[in-house]
This record gives sequence, structure tokens and C-alpha cells, in this order.
Amino acid sequence: MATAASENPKTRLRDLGLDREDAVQMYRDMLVTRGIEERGHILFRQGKIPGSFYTGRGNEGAAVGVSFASKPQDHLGPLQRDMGVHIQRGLEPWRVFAQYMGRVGGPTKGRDGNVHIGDIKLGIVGMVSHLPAMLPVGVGLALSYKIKGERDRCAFAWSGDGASARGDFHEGVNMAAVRKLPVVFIMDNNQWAYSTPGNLGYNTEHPSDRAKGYGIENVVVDGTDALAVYEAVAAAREKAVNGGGPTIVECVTLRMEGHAVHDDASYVPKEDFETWAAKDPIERTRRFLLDSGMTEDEDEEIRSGVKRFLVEQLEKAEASPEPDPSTAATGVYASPEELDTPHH
Amino acid sequence: MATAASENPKTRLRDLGLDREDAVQMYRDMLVTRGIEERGHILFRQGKIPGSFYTGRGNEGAAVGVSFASKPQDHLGPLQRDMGVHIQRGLEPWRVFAQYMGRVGGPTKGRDGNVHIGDIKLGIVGMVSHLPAMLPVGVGLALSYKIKGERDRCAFAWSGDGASARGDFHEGVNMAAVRKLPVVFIMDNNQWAYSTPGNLGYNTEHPSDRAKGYGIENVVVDGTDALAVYEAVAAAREKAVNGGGPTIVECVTLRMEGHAVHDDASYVPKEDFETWAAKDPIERTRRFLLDSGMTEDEDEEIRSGVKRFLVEQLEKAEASPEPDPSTAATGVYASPEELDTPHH
Amino acid sequence: MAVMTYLQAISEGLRDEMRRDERVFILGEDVGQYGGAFKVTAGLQEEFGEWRVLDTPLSETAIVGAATGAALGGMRPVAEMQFADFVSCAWDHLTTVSAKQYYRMGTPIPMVVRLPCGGGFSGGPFHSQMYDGYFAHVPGLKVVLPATPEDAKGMMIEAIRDPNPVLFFEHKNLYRRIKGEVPEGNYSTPFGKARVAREGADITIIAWSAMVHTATDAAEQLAKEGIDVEVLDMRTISPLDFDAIATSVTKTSKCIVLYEDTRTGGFGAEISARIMEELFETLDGPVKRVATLDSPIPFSPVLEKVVLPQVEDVITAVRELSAY
Amino acid sequence: MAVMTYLQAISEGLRDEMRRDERVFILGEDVGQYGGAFKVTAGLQEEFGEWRVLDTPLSETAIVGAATGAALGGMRPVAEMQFADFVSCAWDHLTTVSAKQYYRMGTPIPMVVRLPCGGGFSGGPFHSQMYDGYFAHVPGLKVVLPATPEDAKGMMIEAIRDPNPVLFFEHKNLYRRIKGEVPEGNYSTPFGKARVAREGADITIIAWSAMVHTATDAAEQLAKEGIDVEVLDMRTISPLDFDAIATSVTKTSKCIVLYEDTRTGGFGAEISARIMEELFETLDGPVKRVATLDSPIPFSPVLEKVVLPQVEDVITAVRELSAY
Ligand SMILES: Cc1ncc(C[n+]2csc(CCOP(=O)(O)OP(=O)(O)O)c2C)c(N)n1
Ligand SMILES: Cc1ncc(C[n+]2csc(CCOP(=O)(O)OP(=O)(O)O)c2C)c(N)n1
Ligand SMILES: [Mg+2]
Ligand SMILES: [Mg+2]
Repeated sequence: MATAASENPKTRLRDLGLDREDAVQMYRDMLVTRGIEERGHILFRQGKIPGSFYTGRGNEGAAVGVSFASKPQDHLGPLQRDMGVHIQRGLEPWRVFAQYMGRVGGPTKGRDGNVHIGDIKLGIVGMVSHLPAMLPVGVGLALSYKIKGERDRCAFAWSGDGASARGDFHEGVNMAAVRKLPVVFIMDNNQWAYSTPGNLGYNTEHPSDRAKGYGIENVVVDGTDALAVYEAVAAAREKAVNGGGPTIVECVTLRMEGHAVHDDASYVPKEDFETWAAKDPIERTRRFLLDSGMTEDEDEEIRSGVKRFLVEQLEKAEASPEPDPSTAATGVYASPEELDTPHH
Repeated sequence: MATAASENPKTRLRDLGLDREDAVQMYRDMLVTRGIEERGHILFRQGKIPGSFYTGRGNEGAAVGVSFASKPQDHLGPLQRDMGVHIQRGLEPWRVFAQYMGRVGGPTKGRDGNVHIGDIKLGIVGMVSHLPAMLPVGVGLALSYKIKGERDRCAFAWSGDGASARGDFHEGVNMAAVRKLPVVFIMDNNQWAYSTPGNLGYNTEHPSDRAKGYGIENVVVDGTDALAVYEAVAAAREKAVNGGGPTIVECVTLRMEGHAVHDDASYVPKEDFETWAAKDPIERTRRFLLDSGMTEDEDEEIRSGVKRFLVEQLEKAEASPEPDPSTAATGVYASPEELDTPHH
Repeated sequence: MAVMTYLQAISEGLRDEMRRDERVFILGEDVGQYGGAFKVTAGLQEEFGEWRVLDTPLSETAIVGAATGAALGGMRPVAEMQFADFVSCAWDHLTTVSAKQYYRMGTPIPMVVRLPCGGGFSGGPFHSQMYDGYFAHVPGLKVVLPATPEDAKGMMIEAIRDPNPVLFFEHKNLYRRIKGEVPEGNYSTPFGKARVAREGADITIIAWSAMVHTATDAAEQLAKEGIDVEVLDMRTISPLDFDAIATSVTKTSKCIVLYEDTRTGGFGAEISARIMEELFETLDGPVKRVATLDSPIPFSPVLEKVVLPQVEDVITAVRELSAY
Repeated sequence: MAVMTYLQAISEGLRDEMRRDERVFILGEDVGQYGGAFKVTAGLQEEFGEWRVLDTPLSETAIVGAATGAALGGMRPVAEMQFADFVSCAWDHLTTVSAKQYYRMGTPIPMVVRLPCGGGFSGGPFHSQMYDGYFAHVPGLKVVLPATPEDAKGMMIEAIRDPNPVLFFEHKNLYRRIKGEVPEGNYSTPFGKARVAREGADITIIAWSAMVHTATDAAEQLAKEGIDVEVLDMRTISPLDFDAIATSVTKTSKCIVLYEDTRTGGFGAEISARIMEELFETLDGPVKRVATLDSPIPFSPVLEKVVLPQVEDVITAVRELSAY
């Protein structure tokens, strides 16, 4: 796996072109991300979330790290473990809670649920269930930049370790490789696809080794290290926008909960949970910040700030109304005016 | 590219475990194959073939070579350039002509046309147009052998260089690799996908380099050398039935005619046609046989025998009736008794 | 007879047939050790081993394509889609290869695709769809949709024995909600034979899958108003038992087609058109359709209820038609 | 006005709109230098360059998925399927992503998928299919099928400007066979407005795409027998101009729906069911359907003729209904 160039906190940040504020921002985004999903669990148990409930525990560092490496003009197609992307791009947490509960304040206004979040104003496409169908869509976004001659714009398209077995992955990555499109492929390798372990999904050492079949590079990075993820993705982005073609950046983590709320993940060896719990991305970033000068008090302030923030946000979400039933089957087709609204 | 172990004709055959009769048989099958397609062209111009017309000129050696390496109990899923497979497996040419002309004597009884030929009694599945949809079907056949514990049975599944960009290829090859199924993947690399050159279809040196993304081997072989093809495929088959997993055997040729009869292939550089015409697989085999002791007279006898044979076969095909119109929409569903007919 | 859930009945059908016929095997995502997303195949890998209950990569096309190939190889594959919605990813293989191979090549393709389908629990646009109308439009495929535990088992066994590709729609909302008596042993329920779920004299409701229960619930309430509704459970829509429709509609002369698939272009349209063509003179009013509105299925319970057909919608339609 | 073929009219619509709007681009297999399997895009790569007329790998899913992404990125993609039949390989993307993205996310997806469709020339089971019925069943997609050169150009321009995914069915059997006057310049033909292709008083034939010509041919012959047939060219089936149907059927009180898609579950069933629901009392006889038989489309001309609707089939049906 790629490791960070420097282990000294301060020089490491400097090497990455970041300052401490950036690292604190990442830390905060990770805390917000986890906080949202932890509260989601409670809401689910309270019966306030209909349907099912998915989280990305263990993947907060990777999600935030990737997103931090994107630029405002980029488009991203994150998936079910990537709440951190939405948060880092600026989605207000109350809108996530509202989405969970099917309220009008959610990005899909109650029309879609749980992690199916998109807000084109933040550059986020809005995943469908079918995996990894958003990947070719990301390739199309990259194609649009290329045709328009937009030189510093990049698309980010995700796939899980499991979903990389699907045809969409192949066709999308291949087309991007052939045309050297400005897209970075992120592979969330959390070692499981629902109950299916990696060795029943792919036959290479790393799932991102699929890259070799497309004549492109892959980079395997410890997904619990947000800065390492940032570094790898920033480099891949740089390469992509300079005509070097796509890279697959694989972020290795462990899915720290079941596939969804109903799944106790008893098929995952206990020891694995222990090992990976010790590498918790949030704790890791916290320690990095402490090593680079953050005091325990400052940390406490950040954490309690996030907590307070989420309490407010949740209240705001609960105040968001249920959708108007009479709108249920409206808005199936767009009208021409909507095309002229300034897009992202 | 893999080259034959020995250049001396006799030792080469011996090294391959073949005798001269085998080589003559391959030669004859290639002659029949080309003869069928050449007559097809005439029939088409005579207005006797409805629809379109596809040939595999230049690929006769690869098709026959692969098929020769299969065993009677194997299943094969050849595609649009692989008439040689049908012939080598024992399909009588008159049935091909009847197929072309939509007569009841064709393997599909006029229900399907041109190269969409299958006869399960000969182990041939019967391609659909959608490429390379037969590849996952071949994987399923291999899976059936594996589940039944049939130790010396292998499936052969084809894809073109172009069609390997499709999802079916990815999902099929990946599943076979993960489960180490007894299947050999044949890639007909004729350098073009309709008018699209290789570099717009894949981003690796060889299209079969896609193998690297599945953790399996690929072998690139000169597809104009039937014996080299035979050798590579026989080895891949051996490996596959012994639990070594699938191999992609890429047979490099040039598609020596247009995509189909209406296409003049003006986009293919003239020099390429000249270069590859000099490597004609039939002429190559003929010279090999002459070098290994066949006399010009014997050759003449073989050739004129094939000609006479095809004239008879064509007559037989022309005598085959048009299908009965009243059967047009019958036979859409199988009835239970048909399941009990002894399968291939 | 044992009482069991719809889900248990499907499992039992699978297990029985796998015991009887070693050519039967299951393939799909998470079907093995995990027992499938809905636990329909729970315990089967233990009994039949890793190869007869095969965990595949996340590859719907390869699952269906391999099932077709294995059928050609003499097996009797039962492929699971984790949700019916994901069959869109195998659409090409089912319609291009599985459906047409027998017509073209004369080789039967005995395979089953299991499709946990339907809405009513905030599954959202991608975990709630019915797909029956699409597939019933494809010559060469059979489309079967049991509504009761007894049929669920018998039709699963029939599906496995059928020499054609059979799309077996299991309604998720029936899995644990619907219980019933299920005969012991290895019986099969023939395709193309509708079942009178409730006898009645005034109006026929034609339904299948979960909508049979919606129809009978409505019928019970309407009985109190003196409207005597006959509910026909089609069980399979391809093949379609039009004789049963003719018998019932000839008796009642009024008819509603109730289906959970999207209204426009759903299979209810076909049934209505057939009635038009063949029973026009027996009708005392137009055939009405009650179906899912023409939109994706929304996640919010408030919205979903509007979009999917409810008992009240059926009651309203019956009252209107009754007054015609 | 210039006289041109249906095919030329489509090309001209594409070229005009690409000149007018630089966001419009074409992607597909062999669309560039080669100009497409049917030469609809011939010459366009020369004029607009390699990136605006983009040759893709053989990847229908990536073509449609990339079109969806490019639409989100502000472009106006026009994707070509080499034959409509191959859209089965992109079925998932069209129905899952393109169709539902606006409803779910509020982002319009302005894209066109060109689908050279239909039979009648021994294309066999995989080069002859109509796919209109499947897609007209999907909320969020538009399904348009011009029958004349004038409409082919105007509807292509309209399709490109439409803010939704539009499936543009071009009938291969009209490409070079049908010629007609086509207005100069950049006009567009609105969707959801049927056209009276032939006025008549006795019986309405509802048709679209190539079947419009089959219907008018039949009508000419029937006129000699004194049966005055009105032919309605729907032009688009999603959206559907039901008002036009109501107007015509109210006038004639008898109606045949003629469609080239497979009979059972085809869109003609929907139209018949709608007429049943909304025009029951105006009918003087049952709505009849003339359509492709329920089988794959065979290759042999002898068989294909039986399976696809012919002028004689329409004549027979009109005579029967007329005598009703
Ligand atoms: C095409 C498709 N098939 C099945 C599913 C059901 N499903 C949802 S997530 C999942 C596992 C995905 O594994 P992976 O890609 O590794 O992502 P992870 O959930 O581990 O992040 C499955 C099978 C789906 N969403 N899409
Ligand atoms: C899914 C699909 N899309 C498009 C086509 C149309 N088509 C037929 S052959 C062909 C080119 C295939 O190229 P390749 O795989 O290299 O095979 P070759 O014809 O060169 O042998 C195309 C595009 C098809 N048959 N299937
Ligand atoms: Mg995973
Ligand atoms: Mg090729």
C-alpha cells in the first residue's frame, strides 16, 4: 500500500499542501459523518426511519479524504458507504436526517430514501441502488468536460470491491481508459460485499488490480488514513486532468457494521473487527491532530461542538414536514424551463 | 506471441500429439469452411440469401485449430467468424447453405439466419447477435460440469476483440476465474470491430491482456497458424480441466473482408490486407503439408474433392424446402417431453 | 397439513426438489452461508454443499447467463435476484438468450429466476418494483406469481420442472405476513390455471400476487354493502388462463383488473384488451384498471401509499363500476 | 421544400441541431468515420470532429450511462444503438438511471437514444424487434416514432431539445423507402400530438412508425370496397395523445390498433384498455388489435411474413370489424 511521504505531522501536512485547519476540517467532517449515522441508528430503532438503514462506519476517513481532494467544480458519484463525501461537499446534516425520515427537507424530498442522496449544486449526482451504475455516469461527466475543453475539472466515480464484478464497472472504466478521460475511480474495498468475501468476488490480490486489464494504474491505500487517501486521490486527479487518464484508487477498510441495519455481520470474524477498530479513522485523525499540536481541550470543543450541531440539525429535520401526498406521482418528466436553470 | 515448439513439420506434429491425417483433416475443414463462405457470397449476389451475410475469411485456421483441440463431450460457443468450428465438429455443409437460405434443413429451420448456427448434438450452443452474450453461457456450461463432477469436459467461449469491452465478458470471465471453472476463452482478435480499430476498443497491448484483471493467464497466438492455435488451446484445455482455471487464448488475424457483405472495409489500410493475405491460413497449412510429405497431386485431389463435395451439398441445400408458414409462431415454448430427449 | 408462511413454503419447495433431483442447484448473491437477503435459502448450503448453493460475485448478467448455460448442460438452475429490481441488469440475457434459444435452436432452457418483488414497505424506487408486465411481453418466458403458501410451494416445484425459463415472482410483502396450510410432500401446481380466491356474483376482480389479498380484503368490506365480488387469482400471467376470465366475466359481466405494476403498459392493459376483443358483448360496463400510478415508487410512506394500489382504491373502483 | 428520404431527414435534423447548439454530440459504435451502420451520421464527424461524433467501444451500457452523465454535465447527447435490439444491453441504465433521475433528484436528463428498429427484411430475431412497448411502460422515458421524413427531422430536433430521455425509434424499413417533403430550417415537431394520416368516416386505425404506411396502404384498398378508413399516426406513444384518439373514435365508433411490437403486452393493449375505460359508450364494436404474433421474429421471409402484420391482415380485420 502507498504510505504517506512523511510521518512527522507538520511536515506531512505541508508535503500535502494542507494546513492544520484543513486537517481539523477533515476531522470535523468525519465526526459529523459518524454522528449522523449513529443518530440514524437511534432514529431507526425509534421507528422514525422507514425502510432499511445503511451506514459507512469505518469508511469516514476514506470518504472525507477523497472528497477533500475534489475541487468545487468537480462531480462525484459516491455510494452507500460515503456519507462523508456529502458532508465534506457541504450538505447540511439536517437534510440527511430529513432524507432518512422521508421528509421534504431531504435532498430527494421523500421520493427516495436513506443513502440515495444527491445535490447537483454540490456536485453530487445521486446514487441509484443498482451497483455500480453511477460509474458510467461519472465517465459521461468526464466526457462532457473533455468535449467542452474544461481543463481543471474531474469526475469521481465509485465502486465497491463487490460491485466491481459488474458489467457497468468494466464498460465504464474501459471507455474512460480508451479515451483518457478526466475521471478518478474510487474503490471502497471494505472486504465484504454483503456477506460475500473478496475471494468470491475477484481473483486478484486487490480488487483494484482489475486496472491492469484496462492499461491504467491502481493505487492501494489504507482507507483509515484520510490524509493518505487525500494524497493518493489528489495525485490521481492531477494526472487525470492533465490527460494522463484514469486511476483506480482503492481504499482498504473494513465494513464495521452489518451490510444494513438488519444484518448482524456474524459472518465477519470477530478478530477482524478488533483489528480494524484499532485503526479507527476518526481516532487516527484525532491522534494525528494531537501530535501536531491540537490540545485535548480543543478536541473536546470540536467534539462537543459537533454534538450540539447535530442536535440542532436533528431538530430542524424533525420539523421538516412530510411530503404532500398529492405530489406523489408528479414531477416524473422535466419541463423545458428546468433545463435553463443554472446547473452546477 | 507463442510460437510452435518445433519448426520441422514432422516433429512438430509429433510434439503436438497429432499425425499427418489430423493435419490433413484440419486442412480439409479449412477448405470446406472457406468454400462454404465463398459460395455464400455467390448465393447472396444471386439473391438467394435473405438478410445480410457474414464471413470469417482469414479466421479459418483459428476456428478449426480451436475446435480440433476440443473433445466430443465439450460444448462450444463460436461466433460470427468461426464457421470452421461448426465444420470441424461435423456439421454438414448443406445444412449451412440451407441456414443461409432460410430453409428447413438448416440447424435453425429458417427461424434464425446466417451464422446463428447451433446444434447441441455437436456440442454447439448457437450464438445470438448480442455480443458476447454466449460467453456467460459457456461459463454456465463449465459450471454444470463442475457441479456434476465431470472431470474431462471443457467449455469453449468466444469473444471478439471488440466485444470484449462489454459487460458480459467481464462478468463471465470474472465468475469463471473466481471459481476456476473448466472453460477456455477464445478471443478472435481480427483487429477490427466493424469499423472500429483496436485502440478505440481497449487500452492494453493485446485485448486478451484483460486477463490480468482477473488473475488468469492469456496467450497470444498467430491465428493464421492452425497448429499453433491447436497447441495453445489444447494446453489451456488441459489446464482448465485440471482445476487450473480459465485461460484467454487470443488468436490474432485480420478480418479479410468487410464486417458483412455490404461493407467494403475501405477503412482498413490496403497494406494490411496485403500483409495478411501473405499469411493466409489455408495456404500456410497447405505448405506445411507439402513440407511434411503431401504431394501436389494429393493436394489437388483434396481440393477438388472438397469442391465436388460442396457442389453436392449445395444441391442438397437447394432441395431443402422453405419452412411451412403455419409453423411460424409455434415452438416458442418447450414441452416437458423434450427435456427427456437425450441431450448432447 | 402444516401451516407455514409464504416464505417457508418457497424454501420447502426448493428443498424438496433439490432432494428429489440432484440436477437442481441455486446460484445468486449471498444465497449460501447467509441464506439470501430474505433467508429463503437459509440452511440449504449446509444440506447441499457449496456448489449446489453457490455464492456468486455481484453479477446479475453472469448469474442468468450461467443459469442458461447450466440448463443447456443438463442442470436445473434456480437463480436468485437479490431484489426483483436488479433483474434489469440481466434483462438482456433473459430476453435475448434464455427466452429465444428454444425457438431458434430447439434446445429447452429449464431454468428458474427467483424475483423478490413488490412494494409497501418504503423500499423506494429500486426495491419495490413489479416487473411482471415487462416479462409477460416476452415470448418464450413464463411469468408466475403465487399469492398463497400452498401455491408458492407447488408453483416453485412446477417452475423447476418446467422446460422453459420461468420468472418466479415472490412478493416480499407476503413472505412473513401470509400464512396458510401447505400440503406435505412433493406436489406441483400447474401453470395457466387461475384460482377462484373468492366466489361472487356481481363483479370480477382479476388479480395476482399480493394484489389478490388486496382484492379479497376489499371484497370482504364490499360484502357488507351488499356487493358480491368474485376474486380471480391468475397465479400465472404467462401462460394466461383466459378461459377462467371468460367464465367469471360471463357470470358477473363487470370486471376490474387490479395490478401492482405501473398502470400504463402494465399487464392489466393486456387483460382488458383481451376482454374487449373476446367478451365485448358480455360486458355491462367498461373494464376498469386499478394499478400503480405512472411514476417511480417513492420512498416516503405517505407518498408510497398514494402510488401503490390500496384496498380503498379497489373499493372506490368497485362502487363506481357497480353503479354503472 | 426539399424532397428527401426518411433517413436523410434524420441526418439533417441531427446536423442542423449540432450546428445550432454546440452542446449536442453523438456517441455510439461506428458512428464516426464510418457514419453508422445505416449511414445516418455519415459526414458528421468530418464536420464536427472526433469528440462530437464519438466512436465508442462496443459497450451499450457505457454509451447510455455516459450519455446520462454527459447530460448532467450540461451536454445534449445523442446516443446511437447500432440496432434497436441492442438496447437490451442498456436496459438497466435507461430504466434505472436515466428514467428515474429527475423524479428522484430533480435533475433533468436531456438525452436522446436513437434506435433503428423494426422488421421486414429478414433481419432475424435480433435485428428486427420493436422495443416501444417495453419503454412506454417506464415512467420518465419518452417514446417517439416518426413515420414520415417531415416528422423524422422535426421530431429529432424536438427530441434533442426535450429535457427528458427520449427514445427515438427510426424504422429501418422506412429509411430509404419513404421519401417526402421536408421543410427547410430548424423546426420542431411537438410530442404528444397525433396526426391524421388519412381522414375517414367509418373505422379508425391507430398506428405509429412503419405501421402507419401499412395502414394507409390497407385504407386505399378498402376505399375501393367502400370502407372509409381514418388513419391516426400517433407519432409518440409516451406521451400519448389520447384526445386525438377520442376525437377519431367518437367519430367512427370503431377502431383497430395496429402495432409492430409483439401482440401480447404491446402498447396497443394499453390503447385498447384506455378506449375501454374512456370511450366504452361510443364503441359500436370491440377494439381489435393487429400486431406481431407472440414469437421471436423469424429470419425466413416465408415465416417473417406470417409473424409481422401485413396489409392483408389489416384489411381482413377492418372487414370483420366493419361487418360487426
Ligand atoms: C446490481 C445490484 N445487485 C445487487 C445489489 C444488492 N446489494 C446492495 S449492496 C451489495 C453489496 C455491495 O458490495 P460492495 O460493492 O463491496 O459494496 P459495500 O456494500 O461493501 O460497500 C449488494 C449485493 C445491488 N445494490 N445492485
Ligand atoms: C451488443 C452488441 N452491440 C452491437 C452489435 C453489432 N455488431 C455486430 S459485430 C460488431 C463488431 C464486433 O467486433 P468484434 O467483437 O471484434 O468481432 P468481429 O466482428 O471483429 O469478429 C458489432 C458492433 C452486436 N452484435 N452486439
Ligand atoms: Mg464491499
Ligand atoms: Mg474484431
